[in-house]
Amino acid sequence: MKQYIPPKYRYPLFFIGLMTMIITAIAYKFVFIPEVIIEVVVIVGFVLFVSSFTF
Amino acid sequence: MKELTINIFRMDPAVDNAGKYKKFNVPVQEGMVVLDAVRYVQENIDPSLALRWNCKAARCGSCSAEINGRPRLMCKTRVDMLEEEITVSPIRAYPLIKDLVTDVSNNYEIERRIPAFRPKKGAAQPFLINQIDVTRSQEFRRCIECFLCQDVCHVIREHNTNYIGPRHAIKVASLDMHPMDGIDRSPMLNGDLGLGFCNITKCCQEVCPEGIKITDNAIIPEKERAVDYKYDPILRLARRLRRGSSAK
Amino acid sequence: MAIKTLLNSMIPSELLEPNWRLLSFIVLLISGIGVLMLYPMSEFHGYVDPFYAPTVLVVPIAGLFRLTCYAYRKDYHRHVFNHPNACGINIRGDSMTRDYSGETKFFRVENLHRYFLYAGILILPFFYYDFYISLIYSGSFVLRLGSLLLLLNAVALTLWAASCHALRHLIGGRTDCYGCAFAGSQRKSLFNWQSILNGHHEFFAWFSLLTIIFVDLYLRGLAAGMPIDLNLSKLL
Amino acid sequence: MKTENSKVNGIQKKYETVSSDVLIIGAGGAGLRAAIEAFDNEASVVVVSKSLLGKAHTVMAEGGIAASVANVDSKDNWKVHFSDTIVEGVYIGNWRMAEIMTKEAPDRVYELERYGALFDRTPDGKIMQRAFGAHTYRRLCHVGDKTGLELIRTLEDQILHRDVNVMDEVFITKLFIKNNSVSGALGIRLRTGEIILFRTKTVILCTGGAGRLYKVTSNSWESTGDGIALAYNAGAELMDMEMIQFHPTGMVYPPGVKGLLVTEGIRGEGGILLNAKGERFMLRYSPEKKELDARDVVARAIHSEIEAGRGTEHNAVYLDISQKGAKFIHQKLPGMYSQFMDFAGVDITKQPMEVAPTVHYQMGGIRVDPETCRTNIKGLFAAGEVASGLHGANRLGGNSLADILVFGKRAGLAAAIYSSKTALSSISTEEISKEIARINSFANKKKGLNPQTIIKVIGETMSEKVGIVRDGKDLGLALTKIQALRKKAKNVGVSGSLKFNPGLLSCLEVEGMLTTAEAIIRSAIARKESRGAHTRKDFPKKDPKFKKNILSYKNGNSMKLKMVSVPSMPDRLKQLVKLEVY
Repeated sequence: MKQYIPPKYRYPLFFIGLMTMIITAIAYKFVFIPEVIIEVVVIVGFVLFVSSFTF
Repeated sequence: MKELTINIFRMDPAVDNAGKYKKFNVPVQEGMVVLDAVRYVQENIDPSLALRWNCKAARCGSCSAEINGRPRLMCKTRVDMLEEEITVSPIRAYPLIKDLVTDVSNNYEIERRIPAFRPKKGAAQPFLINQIDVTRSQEFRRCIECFLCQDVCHVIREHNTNYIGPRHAIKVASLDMHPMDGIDRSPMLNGDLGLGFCNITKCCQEVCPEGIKITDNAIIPEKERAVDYKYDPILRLARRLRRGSSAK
Repeated sequence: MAIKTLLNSMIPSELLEPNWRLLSFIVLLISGIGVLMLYPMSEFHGYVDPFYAPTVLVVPIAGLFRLTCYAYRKDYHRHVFNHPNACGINIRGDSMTRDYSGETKFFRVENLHRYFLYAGILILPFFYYDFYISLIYSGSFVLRLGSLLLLLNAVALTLWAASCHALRHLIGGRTDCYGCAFAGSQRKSLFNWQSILNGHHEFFAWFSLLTIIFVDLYLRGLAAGMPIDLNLSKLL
Repeated sequence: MKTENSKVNGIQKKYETVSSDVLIIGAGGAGLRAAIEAFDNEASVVVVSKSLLGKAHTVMAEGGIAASVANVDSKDNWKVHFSDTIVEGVYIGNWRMAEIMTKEAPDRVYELERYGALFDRTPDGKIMQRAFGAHTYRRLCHVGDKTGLELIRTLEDQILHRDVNVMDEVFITKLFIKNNSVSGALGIRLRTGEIILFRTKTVILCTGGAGRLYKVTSNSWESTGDGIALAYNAGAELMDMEMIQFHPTGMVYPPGVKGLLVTEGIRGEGGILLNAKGERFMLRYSPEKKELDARDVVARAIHSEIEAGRGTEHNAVYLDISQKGAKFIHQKLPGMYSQFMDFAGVDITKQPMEVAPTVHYQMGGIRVDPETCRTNIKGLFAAGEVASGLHGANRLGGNSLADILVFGKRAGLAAAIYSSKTALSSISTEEISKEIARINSFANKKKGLNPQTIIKVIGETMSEKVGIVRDGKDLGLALTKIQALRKKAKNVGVSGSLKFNPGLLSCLEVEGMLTTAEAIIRSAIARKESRGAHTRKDFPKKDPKFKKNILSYKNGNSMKLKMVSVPSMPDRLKQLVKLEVY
């Protein structure tokens, strides 16, 4: 498959994607954040995570 | 006439301290491959340009080079697939002889160390072999020894280990998977021949001009065979028990 | 002194190098597990979260199955350790000055992949069981979108496990002469068939990771009250 | 190995000396097989080759090894194979060579299998055989379409596990002859530019053919006829040099791959030939066998169509297999599909291919003794494409691989035996110095003539005037042209040192190419008939007067020709072969 993302950015995307979701989750436990924002941020994180795939 | 620009690596280690890229302009023909361009330079502009090529049909594996930073066969790389400016370097994993030619002779030394085919004891001759048993080994016998996989392999290129490299790993696999072969080379491959240094990053498989699945079909199966005799505790125990009972 | 040599032969330089990729990866793993613990969510309206099938305690086993998988090995040796990051000669991030031990020292544990495969195969039926449970949880048969997603996840995991290189070796990778073996041609066709799956192992590996995280998020979304479930039985 | 000095133009020049019983020039199938045999018979062996070990032109062989092992067609035996070989060689082939080859080929195939080659199999586990043009039965033992590669790899493996001194990328410039026997050779190691003197009791020439004399050829870079020129200059006799096989189907477009082989398998699987008007012209030339007639017939038919103006814009005809459907093509001809896709961007499952004849093989070469491959010079042997006699006027597909294995082995054995009975002879330092001076004279020449300009003209002359259909007048013109080039070739030279200098190598090759070309043209002029691969427009018929072999040899500074009659077959063999008709 043609790779559109330069290889050196794959891991950073993978990391940022998953970490975004995790940090949001942790933050939600301790700080009040509107649910809509949580949802949007998690979706963004998920998309970043998927975009790092190599297959 | 349309022209292309090609940068060719020039260096004679006996004379120069460092190599440099020399720029040439070459008229473009339809369907031109990089080898055509380099040969044009060699034949018409500078006959002393050192270059290896034989068949020009991707069958002999002589014209290996790094084209725009990627190991490829010059005779199989069409110029219209590349960007306007082409850069050709020798395969740098090997000591440079001159310009685009490197010394690949240590590959023959490695092949001397791999035990040759020896028929199983008691195999009737001529051999009777099922067609289903030849296909696996035959895949590796397509290898044209262009050594692009050796060149791209970071273990060979950047690290000093005893690993023999993908080309020779598939040589071992092609002998091991020969249905009439009587030697198991996987302990040797995993030991002295350094297969453990391969971390299956699959660059060899990506650059193979013959499309041989080097990692999936040769290296990983050989690694699994090494697991059988070395890392699998249950199999080791089973072997010890069997040996113990047969000793009685 | 002896201990030092022993450690030297066991601990690869890859783990000792100052490498932000490795450190961040460890942080990611730990915090990931932490979050799963922080928000336990074993069941919602008959849906069992795939991370908890059958129990969250198997997550480390599944994790090790993934970490020793040949497909992920390629990816973390490339993208975490940069050995090499890419095949291109100029962009690979590997160099002669870096020490390297490949899969010789600590990483020999990767050779235990087949045991994690055995464990993984034992866990697989639970995913199908959870799919079944989700169908009948209301007392009668109801097909909802979530059930389909659970099934998708189970199938993805099955394909990933079925295309495994260690399984390929067990099926027939170790056999050189099928003509000499019992039921040779049948076993060879099984091997060929598995080899086709095996060709897509990397895809299945990543796709199954994607589905398991997606289904987990989806179920958490449901639990948080997002209106994203559909009763497909009613539509039909 | 030791280093000696010689004085060249007052300057001390160093050279290495390598001594051996047997020196094998060429590391193709014949050379490697000879090396194995000579080594196993207790000779010390040195193999030199112009390119890297394992890259020889043998790797290009696709079809298979013709051997009557009768695994598929049980009626097959050496007698049928013998008859096919003699008839297809139009009765000027050497009967004894054909007998030896057909009898021993099965053993060589099984031996190759014991060495580790892995052939395709029949359903009952024996070696698979495929049909090929003009073979009565299915006879070609094969490994997909990579038989030559498997053969080379297998022999290479055997060589590497024996104590054989392989010196690759060494070009031999001269053979030293003393009292009509071999005393050594001088070569240059391309990698370093060092000069090497080989002291040896015997030399086996396995240098292959001379396809690169032509502009359009399926041959590798190495096939420049070096061995033929070496032997000729040493005083050996050449035979049947006019017999050049044209393969009917070579690629035409794009220009970079012009001449590249399109396998006979395409026609075997049902491909049809069409001219630019879309007419299936083989129906006119060969109503019975159509596209699957012998190579010379199909090649001539394509040639006539193009000559008559019914060719395509690239002077070719169409070969179409698209009617067979994509699935069939992907399964049976994957190599050809990717060859056309990669190089020409032509999808052969949808479009026709453009093809035209291409130079493929040289039947003629050094005249050898059938039993031992010995030439008329003591200690000089030849095997493989560089030798002549076996194929007569036309070669059967698959016989070339059988040839190199059978006669490679015989040459190796004979050389080992001969060398055990002889001692190394000395080589005069004067001769060595003269040759070293000659090599050096080409290098570091700022105003030298680029050798490629001459090679280009040789290619054009040979392709245009000594092609498939020849004509007395054209051949005369070609000879004049070659002789003129010979004068011009004295000025060739390149800049740069001796070290890996392809230009220098071309300088060294040019003279040999001219010699080989001259032998081809002179023999073609002398054969005033059309027989097998040799077709004369002015003598379109076969002529009993010319049931002869044409020898060419060096006499002083000029080339002499001699007609000798074909050795007559003993009665036991005569009855196997149908009578020749005129």
